Amino acid sequence: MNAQKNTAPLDRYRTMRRIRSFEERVGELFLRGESAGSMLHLSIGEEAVVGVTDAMGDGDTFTTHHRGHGVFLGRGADPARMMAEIGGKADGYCRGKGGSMHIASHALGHLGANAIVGGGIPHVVGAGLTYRNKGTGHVSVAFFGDGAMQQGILYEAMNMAALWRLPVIFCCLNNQYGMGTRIDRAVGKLAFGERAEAFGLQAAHADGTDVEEVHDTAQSLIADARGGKPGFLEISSFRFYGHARMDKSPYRTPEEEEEGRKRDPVLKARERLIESGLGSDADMERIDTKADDEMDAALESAVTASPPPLDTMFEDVFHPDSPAPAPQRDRLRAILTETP
Amino acid sequence: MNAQKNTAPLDRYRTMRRIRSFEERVGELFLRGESAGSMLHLSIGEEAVVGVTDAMGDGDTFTTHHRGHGVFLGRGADPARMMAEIGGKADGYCRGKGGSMHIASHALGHLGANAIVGGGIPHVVGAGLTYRNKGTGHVSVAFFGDGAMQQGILYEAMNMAALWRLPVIFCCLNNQYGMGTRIDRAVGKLAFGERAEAFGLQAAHADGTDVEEVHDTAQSLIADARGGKPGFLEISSFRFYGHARMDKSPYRTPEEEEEGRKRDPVLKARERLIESGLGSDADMERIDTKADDEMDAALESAVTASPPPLDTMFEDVFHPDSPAPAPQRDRLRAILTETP
Amino acid sequence: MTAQQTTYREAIRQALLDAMAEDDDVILIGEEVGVYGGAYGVTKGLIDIYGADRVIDSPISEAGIVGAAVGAAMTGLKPVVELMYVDFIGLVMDQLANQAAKSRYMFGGQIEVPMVLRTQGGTGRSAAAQHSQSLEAWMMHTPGLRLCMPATVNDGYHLLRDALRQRDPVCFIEHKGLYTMKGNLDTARADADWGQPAIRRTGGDITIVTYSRMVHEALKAADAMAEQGVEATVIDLRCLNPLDMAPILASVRDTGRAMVVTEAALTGSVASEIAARIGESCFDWLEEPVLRIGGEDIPIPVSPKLEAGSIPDAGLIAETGLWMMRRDTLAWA
Amino acid sequence: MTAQQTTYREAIRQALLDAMAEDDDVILIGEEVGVYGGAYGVTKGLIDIYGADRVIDSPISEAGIVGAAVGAAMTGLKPVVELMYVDFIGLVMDQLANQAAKSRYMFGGQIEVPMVLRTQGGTGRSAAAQHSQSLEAWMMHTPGLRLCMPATVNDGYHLLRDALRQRDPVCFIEHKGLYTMKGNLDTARADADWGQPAIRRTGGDITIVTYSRMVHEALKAADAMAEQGVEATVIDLRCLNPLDMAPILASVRDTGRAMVVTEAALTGSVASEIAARIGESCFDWLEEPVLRIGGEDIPIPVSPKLEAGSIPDAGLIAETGLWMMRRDTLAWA
Ligand SMILES: Cc1ncc(C[n+]2csc(CCOP(=O)(O)OP(=O)(O)O)c2C)c(N)n1
Ligand SMILES: Cc1ncc(C[n+]2csc(CCOP(=O)(O)OP(=O)(O)O)c2C)c(N)n1
Ligand SMILES: [Mg+2]
Ligand SMILES: [Mg+2]
Repeated sequence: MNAQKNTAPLDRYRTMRRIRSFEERVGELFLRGESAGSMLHLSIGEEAVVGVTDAMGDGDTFTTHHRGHGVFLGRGADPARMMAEIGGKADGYCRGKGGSMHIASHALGHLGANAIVGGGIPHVVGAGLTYRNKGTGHVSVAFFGDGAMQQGILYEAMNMAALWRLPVIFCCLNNQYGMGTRIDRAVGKLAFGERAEAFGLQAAHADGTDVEEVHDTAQSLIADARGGKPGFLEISSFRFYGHARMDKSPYRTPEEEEEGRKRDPVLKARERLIESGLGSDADMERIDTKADDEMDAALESAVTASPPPLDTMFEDVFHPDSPAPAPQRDRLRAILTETP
Repeated sequence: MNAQKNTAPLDRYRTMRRIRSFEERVGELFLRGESAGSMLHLSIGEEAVVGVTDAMGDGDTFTTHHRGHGVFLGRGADPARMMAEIGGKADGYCRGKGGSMHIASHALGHLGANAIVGGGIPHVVGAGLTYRNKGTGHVSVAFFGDGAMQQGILYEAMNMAALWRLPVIFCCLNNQYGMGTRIDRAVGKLAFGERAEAFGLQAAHADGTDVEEVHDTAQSLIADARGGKPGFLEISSFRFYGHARMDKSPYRTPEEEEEGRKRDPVLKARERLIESGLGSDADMERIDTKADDEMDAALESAVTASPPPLDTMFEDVFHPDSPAPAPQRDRLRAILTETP
Repeated sequence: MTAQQTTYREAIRQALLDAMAEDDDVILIGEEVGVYGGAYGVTKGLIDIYGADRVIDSPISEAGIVGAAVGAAMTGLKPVVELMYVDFIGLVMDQLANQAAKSRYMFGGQIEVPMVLRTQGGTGRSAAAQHSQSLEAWMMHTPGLRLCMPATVNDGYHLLRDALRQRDPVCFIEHKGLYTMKGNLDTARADADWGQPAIRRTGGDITIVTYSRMVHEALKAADAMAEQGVEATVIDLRCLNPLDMAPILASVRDTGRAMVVTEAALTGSVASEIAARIGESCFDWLEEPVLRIGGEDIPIPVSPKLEAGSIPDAGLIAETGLWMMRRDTLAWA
Repeated sequence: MTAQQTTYREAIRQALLDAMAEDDDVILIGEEVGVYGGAYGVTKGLIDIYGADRVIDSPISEAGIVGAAVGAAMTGLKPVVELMYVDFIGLVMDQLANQAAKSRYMFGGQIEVPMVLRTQGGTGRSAAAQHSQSLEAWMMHTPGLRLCMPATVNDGYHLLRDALRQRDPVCFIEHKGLYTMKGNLDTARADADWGQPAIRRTGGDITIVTYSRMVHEALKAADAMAEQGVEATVIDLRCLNPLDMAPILASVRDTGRAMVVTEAALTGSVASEIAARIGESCFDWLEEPVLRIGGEDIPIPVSPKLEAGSIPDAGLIAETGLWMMRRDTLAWA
């Protein structure tokens, strides 16, 4: 639909630019002492994932790793509620209980970000079983980093997806690093696609600086997955900044960083759009400014939002129909006051 | 050395025939009610693994899965002590604490049989680190079934072995079944060697009816592994009997079983030896009878052996220099008698 | 049919049958649950009735399977995943404790994981250290995870039906030594409400609190003690977590004596938790210390003699109980 | 150098340095232990001294790494494997509990697994439900596995040196909230012998038993109580399992009052185990019930306010302790 009007590439640029702007403000939130903790993993440099999220449809679901802000925005998240969650506020997507690493939205098909490397991967296999059994035609996508390629559970999941022909995509966002370890120091043979193929998946690779290539590749893989042919997509990019907000990446050289940051998917998309006449310089400026304004507002609203009331900590452990766990003070009070 | 005298194939036949005979008596031990439990997994049909054990050298180590009697005999185990362990007797390799699924021998390099599918696989990676760091020139071999190919830890281990160029071999004894599940119902794409290659290992396949093919393949892989080029070897065979001693395999047809049992590595080796003139009919009879006699004696000695004294249960939890866990009765006695 | 004599295995199977008939979203997944019918035969024949899409034979990929069940539960199915032995739980604790148990909480109540992990544990088959454990304490220490362990035929049915009605993850642990036990199944009547312990025997002298197979040892011990004139109440925890302690505390306040029995290695066990709770809440009513009886703090040895010797039995329970009444002196003290 | 002021982090690092200098077989393996120097900086610089063959940066393969450490230990190395967060223990419980802890036993004493699993846990950094847990209870419930948790700078050094002298697997859990804490390190003198608790403060009115970071909250609470005229003994478990209970029992028999404090979710915690033991062995000496104070039975929320509110602190400990002395009425009772 978007493709017919040919505004899709512009829309994708807009989303990528919003992600960039959002992540920069997450960093600011931290510097202002307003984030819940310091475990903030920015997806700057990996915005071309929008090529995948844009190829997904209504009702499709996904899980992400700890660096999943961009994916979630790509699937339509409200940046203000995201920022509030990252700040541990009551208005956040998870009522201030999950934070950056555990953001989710049932309504938007986000089955959960995960702070366990590889932890969310098998969930899409289960979602695939649901879609197969109910015949819904949906697909479920697991987003994870190159580090998760060394977690065994990935291969268990791949085998099951292939064996049962499930509508599932495994999407590896390969940013060359797992914390301070460059991929060649973690992997015996750099051939992730081969691994996936050996497990019976359809494998593809896309250049993470080229959102349109990502989109085309994802679209075809997702279509096949809906037909019962699960796929694996590796997107190569470069992690622009440290592992988490505080990490200054002393384990890599400034030259490597400078070189890596030239692989900027946002800038490249912008240039391409202008070149191809899909947007003027002024159009792009407008998009950029609007994105920045939107994210400034999200940041400010998160800062001023309220933290959750203390006793909400006992909610959401079990279904609300069952009693919540008793606060410790209640137990001690009962012991103390019942003693004759 | 053996190869020069050319008695090696005859030796290998002898070992295979001893394994066959041993396993038959394990079945008998159970029927006579003298085994510790019923979790007895016979390796009948998989005796060609002797091609691997014979290619290993002094000081090399290995781990096995639950169907590892044959491997252990191939590495020189005393069948009487094995049978005693399977009977849960004090004279067994593990003092009657481990049984069939946890047999081991420090002296013979057997780092342990494992009742967790895939559980022993990563241990060879650690052994490989030891040999690398100490420069011993040894190799460590993990033996496991086709079922373990679906355990994620295998791929974590393969990646580490390839990454660190460790002297390690992963040996998959593919007998077509994991319990009642034929391999094609458990595996999305039947291409185990491809998986291993994708992880950076040197992969090979050998026909499990042909011990000499197994031996040649293993010898070359092991030599490369000693040089820091870890390998994967798949040996195809057929599980002649049920999963454990009591399983009558209702999930497969008599025809499939009959067909499968034609793939008899022991019979094939015997015929080949006679054909090639390496042994006469009479030679082979002598070997067979000797094997049966040896295993009859092992069986009888296990039956008459003593069970471990009750209080040995507290030994071997910790190193003998530290206090053993206190028996419960001692604790209760202390509570009861100290009360004023 | 409401009441009938049947086995523990059959009762559990019946619960699966009935739940699957009522609700198409209930699926089974696990190693050998389909064609083979389950390592202990609990799911026998279900694949013929409900087909391979609902009774799913899985590869030997425990972590992956439990993870798949989590995802299926999140998206609208009601999976029952079978872990062949609770001893394999170490392979899935991340998916169980970090994923299934915490999802509702971490995601602020948006996403629920209504799944049941069925497994079995315990000794009695000389299955050695990796196939004989009782590891429920790990699950009890996991907020957000429900835990129940049926001891009777009727509970085999009702606790599983109840577990399948929860919108939370439930760990349901059977005992390998009970599958062939016969008893009465009344599908219309549970032994107690979900979350409530069941009082299996009433006596005014001492309260024995236990669960799973040890309920039967405790009942045997209570009979033996009765011959000596000591009457014990035997309480079966059933739902170990969350658990309504009120009936237990009431009984101990009445008898003034409590013993907590588990088959698991004693240190860090469920028995320790229950003993600590009783100690806190019944202090002024206690005539004797709350005693714990459990498995020895050792791995389970394969030798049948050693295995049996490492686990509590009716003899030890009765002996200890009688001592607590000071009706007898401890044979071994 | 024997005595010096340093941090908990530095003390642990020093233990690794010294052990590696003494014994070439000691190796480190784990995610980011080499070039990065450890997620919490404990292994900083060690790779430059001992090289990449002894300080091994691993892939993100927790189960595989722990399994590799088991095999290395079996064949003659002395591996120290770092698990970045104890929250990831669910990925390795099979290798830890079924393999490392049981090998000596299953194999009848032939094969030993002298390895140390170093990890860290606890709250305080708003790291949410999967990076803030205190899961030591799972390890305590594992026969064959030694468990220790240093609370002080000196113990950071000595407990790790001692752990590396064991011929058994040891789980060594640090606390993320203590790394920057300063204190005295005397490399020549441990706070107590291996396997023994340490008495951190002596008082005749009440015994507070705890470990890891909560030792410091208990000490603060003891000071606050002292202002009200109540003198507490504070005992630091140090080696949680196996553990010599004698000093603890002696203290409780002396004071007649005991409180056990843990940061972990209370149900099924180490506090429950210790409380149950005290209840059994000190019954006739107790003036008050043995009270347990722990984390709430919930996953850890990310909001700093909720996180802090879910964990015991000096205020709650003192308040409860004072009530036990009936010197004060409970503000919240
Ligand atoms: C199971 C597990 N192991 C280790 C960690 C610590 N950790 C968090 S992110 C990370 C690196 C992950 O790398 P990658 O998968 O490539 O994702 P990226 O951070 O590059 O996006 C590590 C080691 C974790 N959170 N979970
Ligand atoms: C982790 C684990 N999962 C399941 C089992 C139960 N089990 C024991 S053997 C077996 C089949 C193993 O098949 P395979 O690896 O092919 O070995 P085989 O028995 O064919 O030799 C299963 C499922 C187990 N022991 N451990
Ligand atoms: Mg990465
Ligand atoms: Mg097999």
